[in-house]
Amino acid sequence: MNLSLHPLILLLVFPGGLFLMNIGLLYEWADRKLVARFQSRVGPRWFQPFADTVKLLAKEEIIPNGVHKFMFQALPIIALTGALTAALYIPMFGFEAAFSFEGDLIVALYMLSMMTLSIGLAGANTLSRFTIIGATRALTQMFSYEAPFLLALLGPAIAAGTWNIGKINTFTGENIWLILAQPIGFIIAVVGLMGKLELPPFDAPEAETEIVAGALTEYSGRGLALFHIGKNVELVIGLTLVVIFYLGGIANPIEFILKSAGLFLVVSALQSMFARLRIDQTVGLWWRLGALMGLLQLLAIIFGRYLGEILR
Amino acid sequence: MAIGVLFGDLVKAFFTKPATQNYPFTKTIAPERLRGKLVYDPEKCIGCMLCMKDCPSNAIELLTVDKINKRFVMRYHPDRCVFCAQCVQLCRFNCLNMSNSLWEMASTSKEAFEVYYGREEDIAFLLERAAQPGINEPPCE
Amino acid sequence: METIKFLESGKLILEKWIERSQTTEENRLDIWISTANLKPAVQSLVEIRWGYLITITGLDIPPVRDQDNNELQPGQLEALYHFANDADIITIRVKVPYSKPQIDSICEIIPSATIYEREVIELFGFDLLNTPNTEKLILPDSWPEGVYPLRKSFTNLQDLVTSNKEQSND
Amino acid sequence: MTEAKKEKFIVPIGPQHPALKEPGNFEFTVDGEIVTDATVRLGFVHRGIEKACETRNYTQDMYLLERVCGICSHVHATAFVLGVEKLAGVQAPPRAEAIRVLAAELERIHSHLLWFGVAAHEAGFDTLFMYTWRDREVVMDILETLSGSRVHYSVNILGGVKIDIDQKLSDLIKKDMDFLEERTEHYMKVVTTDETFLGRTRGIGTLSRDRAKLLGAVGPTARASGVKRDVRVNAPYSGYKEFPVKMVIDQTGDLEARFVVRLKELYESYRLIREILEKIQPGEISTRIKRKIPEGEVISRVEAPRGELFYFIKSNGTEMPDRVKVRTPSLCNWGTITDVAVGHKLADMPMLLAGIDPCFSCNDRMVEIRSDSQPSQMMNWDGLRKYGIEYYK
Repeated sequence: MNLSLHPLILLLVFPGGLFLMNIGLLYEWADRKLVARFQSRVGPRWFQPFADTVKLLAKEEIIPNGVHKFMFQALPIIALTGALTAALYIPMFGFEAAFSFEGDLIVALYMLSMMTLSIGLAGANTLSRFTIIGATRALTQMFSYEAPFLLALLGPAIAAGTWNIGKINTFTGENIWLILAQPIGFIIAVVGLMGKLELPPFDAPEAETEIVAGALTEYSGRGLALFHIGKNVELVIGLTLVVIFYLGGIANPIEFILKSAGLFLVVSALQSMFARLRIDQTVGLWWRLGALMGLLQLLAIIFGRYLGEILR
Repeated sequence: MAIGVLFGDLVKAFFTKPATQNYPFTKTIAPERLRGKLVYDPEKCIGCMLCMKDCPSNAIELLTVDKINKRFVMRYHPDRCVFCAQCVQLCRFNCLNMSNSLWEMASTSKEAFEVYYGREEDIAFLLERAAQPGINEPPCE
Repeated sequence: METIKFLESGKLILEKWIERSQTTEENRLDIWISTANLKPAVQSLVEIRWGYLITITGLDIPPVRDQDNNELQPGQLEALYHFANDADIITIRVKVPYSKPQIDSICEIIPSATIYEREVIELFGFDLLNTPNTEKLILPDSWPEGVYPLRKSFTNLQDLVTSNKEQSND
Repeated sequence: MTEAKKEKFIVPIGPQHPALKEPGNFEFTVDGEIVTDATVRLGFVHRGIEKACETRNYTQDMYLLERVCGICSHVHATAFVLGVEKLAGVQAPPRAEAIRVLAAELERIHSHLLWFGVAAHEAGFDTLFMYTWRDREVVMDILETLSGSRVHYSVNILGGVKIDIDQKLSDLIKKDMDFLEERTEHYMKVVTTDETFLGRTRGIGTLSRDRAKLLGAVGPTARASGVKRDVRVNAPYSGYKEFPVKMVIDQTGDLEARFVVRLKELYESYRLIREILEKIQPGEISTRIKRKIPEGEVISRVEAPRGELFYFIKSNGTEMPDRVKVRTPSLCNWGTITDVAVGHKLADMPMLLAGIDPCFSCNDRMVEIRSDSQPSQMMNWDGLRKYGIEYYK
């Protein structure tokens, strides 16, 4: 499918801006509901995240003493725009990406990292102890998760022989699901995504029982709402990326919904199955296991391709 | 050594009814023995005042209308009550009981937390007397 | 059987300091000793590992006055150190007057006693010599000096604050 | 290096903090993630109960003391009642003693399950937390059907108990005990085998036997370190003389051992409850007791879910006690936290705090109001109430 819409609409309404924010909130609801059902609870009703966001947006934004005011207000916006921009390069919902060029995978991933970076800066900006520890942890976690996640996404890219997300989508749609060909890559991608989004059990940077809300402790009102929306958007993008790369791509909206739902079920089950890892455990686990396995996988792929070429 | 020991529970929980409920819409039935709102029967009371004396939270006030004819009015404050049922235990004439009906205590006004028990004419008499200026009924303190 | 054994052994150790002793229940022994002997007595109990310190209880014995408000007996504070060994409890009791409520701290011997010592300092106004920490444990930091809530004379802080103000105004 | 580097970096936990369900203040000095020093500050919920006891009669005191703690309410009342009965020279009938033990053990089950959930939550294991609390509802429902209240059962009266059990209730309880036992076995498996959970508990906060003894630890905290302290076994009281319990001991002393000890104690409680229901004798459930209690002093010790609960009651021959001293078990265990915390990671602190099952049950309704314009002023309850009414007028 190829829709030709005005770039401004692409940017502000669909698939960027409004639509993405709403679908993000819907994803949050789905996440909370699924986790609740796994925990034998009823869970929130569908409009809860919307209501939360509206409430937060309507509330007063308190700027604590001793912060850099401009940074404090700009960081949530940067985080959100980063996430939204990344969405433009990704074929959302079965439609083609709004923009694409050779190598947009790298740009998208870079944009996704803006979020964590902003959270880290936001935490370091305030004077509270909790935020500073949260920021340190968030940045530590970013450094340990970015690499394996990237490696995991590189696998399919190398297999497809392109850095263009749209082309990878077509490639995975035509071939067998890469989850079968590169199971390790899939696991690393999912877990890496959870670590990236600070979902449990990798939520040490915002562990409420230790450091209240981590880097975002001092945020309230609009800033907090924007961060939340940004995170939800990132959840949408992350899941879509994994679906595109490992679950046979998305050719139409139905396929998108079904595959994302299936992946979502796995992610929320993983969220509710483990105890929170300490930051040193998370980092250790990833550098020792994740990165190594990612590299092995990559080597195997390269070797396989090489072998294929020789045979051909 | 294992990982994800809870997996079985997760699957089970996902396919069974949730353990929690949508509270204001669905309610559980209170058990028979629940210690709820205090109920007073003025016909049996002889006015020994033991309930008032031993109440740990001063939730009971027994007001005498006519001591000889044993006519008493009880002013009960559910907001102070700790629902210990000591008064029920103490009362030898069984005129105090705890019902299992009231178990949600929230009200926007203070009136709900001042309950009068007794014969209607006695209550009316007492309230009238309290309304008159000059003669002050013992305050709620 | 064993009860008697433990109590006896405890009594034997503390023998030389006992001023008065009393057994109210079969597994309880109360002994009164002088303030100076408290530390060695506790030391000797700990040395042979006779049980553990349960807590320190403070007691207020208000002054006895006659009709003309003359003090017949000055006000006293009593500290009770409860030690338990299985079912047996030895209580070492020390009495001090209001005017000089000084007791040696036993934190050197039993470090965990600090929390109990801080409690009696705050609530009764004991003066524990050489106790490692005298920061407020329970009461607010701005609690008025010299007001000890668990003494019998304390009734209400509001009254006390107002009466103090009146006094200072005079 | 610089001055700033040398400056202490203190992370306060509390008085209001998501890790603590009740107010308490802990200050951890950290170096990176490693804790180098720890201090405790209590008293945020000091309600002056010891003082208040002196102006109420014994019956009122019993209910007041029951409200020292919302989790272990029954043991407080039991300790007080046993002490008063000893002073008055009254012995509660055997059936009453058995029902007291029954309520105490049911309370232990609910308290341990509650703790288990909270500890799981501190470890970021919310699913386990939800499951344990779901199963805890079973025992809460029993307590509600049995006594009429979920939290303050008020089973005791001076000289006996208020409630009786019949065949129907007894069958219900037995059925539920079977269910809970099965669940506990499952949780035991989770606690001892789940890798992620063990990562947070094994070898963390190890308290050696000698240290535990010296610091005066009590209850499961002490027993997990191999210290044989259990009032139910050492000095059996009330119905425990007739229905003895076995002491559960573990030698390791780390957080995992505390989990294991508490879960094993649950088995012991299930067994004891079944035994009581089987063997309980018919008879009276209360005796009369005089309103005026003879002069004297008494010590009453009871094993609360968290450890040894100590009561010292002094009577002066009137209707009101002269002095009531309460020493709650959590107070003894604070020392172990500040001792053990050093050298651990900040992330372990909530788990360590939860490990002793803290319960902030202390004294006065006193509020300190601080504002920039006015000097700080103290308010008592009446003053505060007036202030509140004025403020919202």
